[in-house]
Amino acid sequence: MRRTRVLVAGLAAAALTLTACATDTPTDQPPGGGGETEQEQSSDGEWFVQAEYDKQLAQREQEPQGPADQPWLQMIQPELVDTAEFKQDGKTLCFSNASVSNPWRVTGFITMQQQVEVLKQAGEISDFRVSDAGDDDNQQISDIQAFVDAGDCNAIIISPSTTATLTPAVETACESGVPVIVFDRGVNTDCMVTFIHPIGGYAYGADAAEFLVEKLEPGSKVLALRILPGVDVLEHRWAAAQQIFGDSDLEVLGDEFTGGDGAKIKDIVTQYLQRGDVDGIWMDAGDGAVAAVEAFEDSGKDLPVFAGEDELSFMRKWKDTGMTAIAPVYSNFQWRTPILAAVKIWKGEQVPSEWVLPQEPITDADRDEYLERNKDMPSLHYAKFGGEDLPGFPNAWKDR
Amino acid sequence: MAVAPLTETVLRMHGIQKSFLGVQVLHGIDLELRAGEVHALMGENGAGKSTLMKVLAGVYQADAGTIELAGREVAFAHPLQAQQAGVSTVFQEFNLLPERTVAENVFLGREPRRRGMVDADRMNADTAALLDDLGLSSIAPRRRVSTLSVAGQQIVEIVKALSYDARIISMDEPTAALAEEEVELLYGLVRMLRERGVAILYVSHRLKEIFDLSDRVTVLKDGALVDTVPTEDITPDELVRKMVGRPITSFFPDKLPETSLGDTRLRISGGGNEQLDGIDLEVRAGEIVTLAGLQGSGRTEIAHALFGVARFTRGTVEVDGKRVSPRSARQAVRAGLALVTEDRKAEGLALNQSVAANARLVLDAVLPRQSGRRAKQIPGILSSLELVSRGGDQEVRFLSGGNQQKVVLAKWLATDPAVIVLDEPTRGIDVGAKQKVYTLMRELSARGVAILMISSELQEVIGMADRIVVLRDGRIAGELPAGTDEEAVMQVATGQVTS
Amino acid sequence: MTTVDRKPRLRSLGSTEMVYLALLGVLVIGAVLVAVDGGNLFGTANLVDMLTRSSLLGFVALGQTFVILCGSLDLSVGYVMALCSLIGATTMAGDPAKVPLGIVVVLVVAAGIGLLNGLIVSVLKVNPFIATLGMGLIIKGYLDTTYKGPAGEVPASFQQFGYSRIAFLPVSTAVMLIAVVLGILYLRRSRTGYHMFAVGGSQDVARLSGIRTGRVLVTAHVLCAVAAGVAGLLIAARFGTGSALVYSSGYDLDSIAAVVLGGTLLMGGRGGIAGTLAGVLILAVLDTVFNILQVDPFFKDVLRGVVIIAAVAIYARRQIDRRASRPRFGPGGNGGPPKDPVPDEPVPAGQGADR
Amino acid sequence: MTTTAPEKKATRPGVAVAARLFGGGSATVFALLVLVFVAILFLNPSFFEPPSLMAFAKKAAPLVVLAVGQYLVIVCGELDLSVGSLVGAQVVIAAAVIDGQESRTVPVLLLMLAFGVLVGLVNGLVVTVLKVHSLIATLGMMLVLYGAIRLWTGGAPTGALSEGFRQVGREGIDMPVLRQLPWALLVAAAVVVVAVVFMRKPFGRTLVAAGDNEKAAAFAGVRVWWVRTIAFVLSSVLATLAGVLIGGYAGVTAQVGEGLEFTAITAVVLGGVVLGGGRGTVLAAMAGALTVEALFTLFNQLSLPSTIRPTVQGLIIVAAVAWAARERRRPFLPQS
Repeated sequence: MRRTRVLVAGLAAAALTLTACATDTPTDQPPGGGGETEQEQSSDGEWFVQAEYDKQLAQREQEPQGPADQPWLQMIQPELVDTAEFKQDGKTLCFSNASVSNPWRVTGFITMQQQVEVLKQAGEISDFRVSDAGDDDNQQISDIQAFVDAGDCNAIIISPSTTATLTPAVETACESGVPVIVFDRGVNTDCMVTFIHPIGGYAYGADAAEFLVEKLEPGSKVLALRILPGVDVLEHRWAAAQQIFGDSDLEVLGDEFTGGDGAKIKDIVTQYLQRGDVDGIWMDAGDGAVAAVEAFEDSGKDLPVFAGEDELSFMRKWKDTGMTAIAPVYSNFQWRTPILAAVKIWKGEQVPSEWVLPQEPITDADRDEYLERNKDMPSLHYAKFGGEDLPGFPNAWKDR
Repeated sequence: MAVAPLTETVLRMHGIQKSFLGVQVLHGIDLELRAGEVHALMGENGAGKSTLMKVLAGVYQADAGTIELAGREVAFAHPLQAQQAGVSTVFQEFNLLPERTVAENVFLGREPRRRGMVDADRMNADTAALLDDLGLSSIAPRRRVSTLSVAGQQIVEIVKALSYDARIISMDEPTAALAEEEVELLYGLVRMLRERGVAILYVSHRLKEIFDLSDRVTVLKDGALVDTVPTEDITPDELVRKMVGRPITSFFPDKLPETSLGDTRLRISGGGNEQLDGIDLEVRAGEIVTLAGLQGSGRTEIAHALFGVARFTRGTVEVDGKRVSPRSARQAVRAGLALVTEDRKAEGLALNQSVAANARLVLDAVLPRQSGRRAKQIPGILSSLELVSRGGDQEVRFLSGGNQQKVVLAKWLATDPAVIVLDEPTRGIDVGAKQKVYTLMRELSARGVAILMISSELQEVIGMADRIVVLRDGRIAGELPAGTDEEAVMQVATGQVTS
Repeated sequence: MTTVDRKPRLRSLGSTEMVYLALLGVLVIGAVLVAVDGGNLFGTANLVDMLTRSSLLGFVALGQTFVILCGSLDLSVGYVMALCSLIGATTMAGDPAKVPLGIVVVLVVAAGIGLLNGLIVSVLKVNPFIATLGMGLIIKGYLDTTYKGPAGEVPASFQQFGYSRIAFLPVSTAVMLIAVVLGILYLRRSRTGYHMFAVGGSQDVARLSGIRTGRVLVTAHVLCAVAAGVAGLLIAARFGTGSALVYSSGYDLDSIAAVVLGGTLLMGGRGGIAGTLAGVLILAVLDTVFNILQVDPFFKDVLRGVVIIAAVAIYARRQIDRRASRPRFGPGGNGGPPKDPVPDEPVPAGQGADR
Repeated sequence: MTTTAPEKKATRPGVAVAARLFGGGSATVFALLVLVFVAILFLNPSFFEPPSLMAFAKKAAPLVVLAVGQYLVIVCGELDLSVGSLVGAQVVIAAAVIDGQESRTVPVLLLMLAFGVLVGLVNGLVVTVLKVHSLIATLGMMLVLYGAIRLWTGGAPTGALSEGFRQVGREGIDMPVLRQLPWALLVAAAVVVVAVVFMRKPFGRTLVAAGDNEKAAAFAGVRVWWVRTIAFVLSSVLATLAGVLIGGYAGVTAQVGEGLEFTAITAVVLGGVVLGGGRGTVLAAMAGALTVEALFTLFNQLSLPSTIRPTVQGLIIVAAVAWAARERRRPFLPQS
C-alpha cells in the first residue's frame, strides 16, 4: 500500500500548510452546534424526535398570521427578528438551487421565477442569479462558495439538497455577511436570517396517516410507498406515520422504496395484491400515485383508502374514481416566499427567524375547487402552487 | 563459410514427446545444440518444429523426455524460467507492446530498479548498449515500437532475447516477415551471435538460408526425427527428400495438359498502388499461377489489392473480360473473386462460431438472399474435403489447423468463384491436409476455376504451378515456366538474375 | 536507416499534448464567452470554483485511470465514495483526535473493496463491468440499510481539508495534485506501473514476460478504490458529515468520461494520469463556465455529452489506422486475454485457438 | 443461434437444440431461473395462478424487449448505455405530443419510431465511423437525451398519454382461466421469436461473426460498420418499443426509464452473453431478463427489507456470472 502512505503524507502536508492559509470554514464551532429542526439525524439514523413532532402537530391547529388569500406570506408562531443590519440598496439576488429534478421542484421554481419577474418590473430586484446543483451536494457547496467568492450577491437564497451536508457551506455564506435565506429543507445551523418552510414532514405524514386511521376499519391492511431512504423531509413523514399507525389498529403490510417510478410502484402494489388485500395506501410523496391506483383497477380489486399528494394527476384520478382519499400538501407556494423575504430584508423589514408557512391537506371538501383552479395545468403540476395571481399565469406553468 | 569450433554441447533434448487432445505431435525427438553453432531445424509445416521450440521455450511442457542444459536436467514450467536459464526464443509472432518504447519492451518484466524505482535511464542505456553491440545504434531505445518497421520490431525481439544474456536462442522463421534487404541485416546478427558462442536453433523453410547460415541441420517429419547432419554434407535435394520423404514430383497432383487451358478469367494490367507497380498478370481457366517472392515483395499486396483492402490506384482488373474495380471484399466476391487469407485465425475464421456458420459466412454476407439455397451444398463440400469434425455445430476453434483451413476453403467454394486467390494455403497444416489442398486446387482448376496461389514454400510453388510469377519490391521480377528449380526462383526473387 | 523506419506516416503530437491543447482551447473559448458576459473566468472566485470542482472528480478519475490502463473498469467508485464518507465521518464522530483513525479506517476499507473487485475480475474472470456494477449494488444495499441518511460528524479541523485554501488554491485540490504527481511517478517509475501498461496492452505478452497479470490487475483496483476512498473523505470534509446519497451523483461514469477524455484508451495499454488531470479540468472548466453563463442545468447535460463524444472522436481519428481493428473491451473484455490475435500485437501461436 | 447445422439431420434435433440452449455459459441462467421460480413457488404457490403469472409477464415484458435489443448490440461487440434515457425520452415525448388526444396516438407512435431510428443511427455511426468506443458514445447519448428531453419539457413531463397508447402496455385480451392475456406478453413473445429467427438468418449470423472476429468478417465480405450500425438502430427501436410498453403499463412519471440500461446489460450478461461479442443467444438473453425480474419478485415474496435487496441482487449476479465464466479460468497458456 505504497500509495496509501503517500496519500496520508499528502493530507499531513496539507494540514501543515493550514496555519499559513486562508480558510472558508465557519469558525471552529462544530456544525450542528445551535442547530435546530433537523438536529435529529443521529448517526444511528433515527429520524423521530418527539418534541419536534408534537410541535408540528400542534402548529397544524395554529391560526397563521397574515393575509389568508396569500398563504405564502402567512406565518405561524413567528419570532420576528430585526434585519436593519442588512438594509441596503443592492438588488442582486442569488439562488443556489438543489435541483429541478422532480415535478414539485419544477413547479415551484417556475412560481419563483414569476415572482422575481414581478419584482423586477417593480425595480425591487435588478439581477437574479441561479445555480443548479443537480442534486449533487458537493456541487451545491461549490455553487454557494462561488456566490460568496463572487461577492456581489446582496442576498443568497439556498434550497439545500440535503440537510446536514450543506450546513458548513451555509455557515460559510453567513460568515460572508450577506443575508442568507434557506427554504424547503433546513440545515443544522441558525446562522441564516430566516429559514422558510411549511409546517413540516411530521405534519405531512401525520395528515396522511390520521386520514387512513380514521377512514379504515380496525385491522385493515396498509401499504406504505416511499421514494428513497435518507432524505430528511421524507423520513420525517414516514416517522410520523409510523407513530400514528403504531397507536392504531391498522396493520402495516410493509414499506417499499419505489424511487417514484410508476412502473416499480405498479409492480410492487400488484404483487401485494396477489398476496392478499390492501385496504389503504400511504405515500410519502405523490409521484406515481396514479400507477398505484391503476394497480388496483387492473387487478380488479376495490380501490383503497388513499393518501397521495396535491399533484394534479392524482387529484384528477381521485375525482374520476371517486375513491376515498386525501391529498396532503407540502406547500409548493413556499417557493415564492424567499424572494419576498429577501426584498423585505433589503428594506430592513422584520422577518421571522423561522418562517413557518401553513400546510393544509386537500380533502373532498376543497378538491374540486382546486381542480377547477388548475384545470389547464399539466398532470404533474401541484395544486397549491400559489401562483394564480402572478401575471404569468397560466401559461408560464402550462407550456413550460 | 566460417565454421565455429564445435565444442561443448550446451543443450541436449532427449526423447521429447508431446501430444495435444490425444494427437501425438512429437514422437520422441532428440536434439543437441553446441555452443557457437547455428543449428537449423527443418521440416514441413506441421512437422513439429514450432512445438519442439515451444517445449524448449517452456511454453509447452513435454509429456515425456528430458532437457539437459550444460549437463543439468531442467524442466521449464514457464517461459520466464527458460529465459532465466539462458534459453531465449524469438517467436514467429511478435511479443511486443506497440505502445511502449523499445527499452520498455526489451526489459519488460524485469525493469532495472534503483531505490525501488525503475531506473529508466539505465534501462535506456543498457538497451542502447545492446543495440550498439549489434551495430544497430540507429534504433533509439526511447522509440515507440509501433513506429518501427517489421524488421525493426523483429530486431527488438532478438535484442529482447539477447538481453537475458542467452546462451541459447531459438528463432522461429525469423525472416518470415522480413523484406529482402532486411534479411541480410538478420544474417549479420545471427553470424555475430555465433561468433560469440551462442547456440542458435534456427527454424526456416528457406533452403537458401539453411545453406547460407547453418552448421548443422536437423530434419523433422510428421513429428519424428529424420536425421541430423552437418550442412556441408548434404545437398538441397537430399534435404528436401528427407523432409518430404518422397520425391517432390509425386507429392503434387499431375498438371493438366496445356490444351485444356481455357480463356483468361483474371487479367490485371498495369496494376499499381502504394506498394505495387506495373503488375501485369493473367490467369486462365484451368491454370494455376503461383506468386513467388520474398515476404514483402508484394504477393499478399496483390491479393489485398484485388480484394479492395488497398486497391489498385492504377491499371485495370478484369474478371472474365468484365472490368471490375472492387472497393471492398464484398464487391470482390460479387465480381467472382475469392481470397483464402494468409492468417487463418486473425483473418479467416470466427473461431467461436460453428463450422456451418463459418462455412456460409460469405454467402450470408454477400448473397444473403441465395445463402439459404446455396448453403445446402456446403455439407457436400465439407465432406468432399474430408473435414473431420463433430458436426456442423462444433465451434471451429476446436478443429485442428488443417480442418480449420478446410472450413475456410469450403466457405469460398460455396460461392463458386471464377478466380480463387490462396495466400499461403498450407501454412501450419499437416502433410495430409496439405496434399488434400493440392488435389483440391487441381480439381478446381480442372473445373475451369482460375487459381492464383501465393506461397513462401518453394517446393509447393514449383510443385503446383503451371506458371510461376516472381515478385520483387512490388514489381514483377520475372516469370518462370513449370518445373523450374528452386535456385532459379530464388535468384529471380533476390534479384541475382532477371529472367 | 530505412530498415527500421516504417513507411513515413504523418506523426501528430501525442495524445497527452492533444488533451492539454483541448484544455487550453476550452479555457480560451470559456474565457472569451465569460468576458463577453462581462465576467473574468480567471478571477479568484472563478478560479477557486474551477479548482474546487476538479478536486473531487480528480481523485476518482485518478484511481479510475489505473484500472482503465489495465483494460479493466470500475463502476463501484460512486458507492465506495459514499461508504467512505460515512465511515470516515462516523469514525471521527466530531472528535479531532480521531481524525487519523478515521482516515486509516477509510483507506483500509476502500483498499479491501478494491481487493475484492480485483480478485473477482482477475481470479473469477468476471467481466469488470458486471463485477464492479455488482459490487456497487452490494455496497448500495449496505448503505441504504445501515445509514438512514447523513451520519457522523467531521471535526472542524478536518473540514479544513474541504474548505481551506492557499491563495486561490484549495487544499483539497492541492492534495489532489500531489496525488496526481505521485500517481504519475508510480506509473512511470514503479515496476507495477510499467506492468499496468503491459497488462492493458496484451495480457499474453505480459504473461510471456513473466508478469503476474493478476497481481497487477488487483493492485490497480485497490489503488482505484483507495482513491475513491480519499474522495469519500473529501466529501465528508466538505459536508461536515457522511452522506449515502453521493452515489446518485454519477461519479462513476463521470470519472470514466474524464479518463477517456484524458486520452487513455478505454481498452487499456495506453494513456496516463497527466491526461486524466486535463480531462478532469476540462469538465470542471465547462461546469464553471456554464455556471457563470447561467446555462440551463439540462442544457449542461446536453453540452457535456456532446463535448465528451466530440473529444473522444477527435482522439480516435488519430488512431484509426492502428486501433480500428483492435478487439473492443480488450483484455478486460471477457475477463480473459484478448479474443483473437491483434494485428499489431500478435500472441503466441496456439493462443487464438483457445479463446 | 448462430447456425442451422448441415449435419443436423444426423444428430438428434433435440440434442442440438438442448446444446444450443444450454451451451456457451447459458446453462447457468436457465438453472438460476428455474431455481428462483421454484423458490417463489415454495414461498407462495398462488404466484403460479394464471392471473399473477400474467401480471408478472406484463411487468417483465419491457425488460425482455430491452434485453433483446441490448443483446443485438453486445453480440456484435458493442454496448448501448443510452437505452434507459431513450425509454424515458420516448415516454415523455409521447405524453407531450399526444397530450391526451386519442387521434394523435398512431402518428405519435410513428414519430417515436422515427426518433428511435435516429438515435440508433447516431449511436451506430459515432461508433463505427468516428470510431468512438461504444461505452463513451452511448454514455454521451445518454446525457444528451436526458438533458434534451428535460430541456424541452422544462424539467417535468407534460401532457398525458391517450388510452389507446396505454392499451398495449396495460390491457390485454380478456379470456377465462388467465383472466387476461396481456398484449405486452404477446409483444415480448413476438419480439423474441422474431429475434430468434432474425439471428438464424444471414444477417444475424454476420452480426455475430462481426462481433467474434471483425477482420475475418470483413474479409468474408461483411460490412462490419453497417452491420453494427444496424444493431444500434435495432437496439434503439426496441428501446422505443419498451418505452411504449412501460408508458402503457404505468403512465408518465418523471423517473421513467432511469437505470434501465444497467438492468438490461446485467440481464444480457447474466444470460451468458459475453461482453465483447461473438457469443450468446437471444433465448439466453431473454432468460437473463426473466431471471432479473423473477429475482425482484422473489425479494417481494420473501418480503426482504427493500433496502437490502440491492446487496442480494449484486451477490447473485456476480456469483452467477463468475460461475458461468469458470470455463474461461484456465491455467497459463492453454495447451491447445
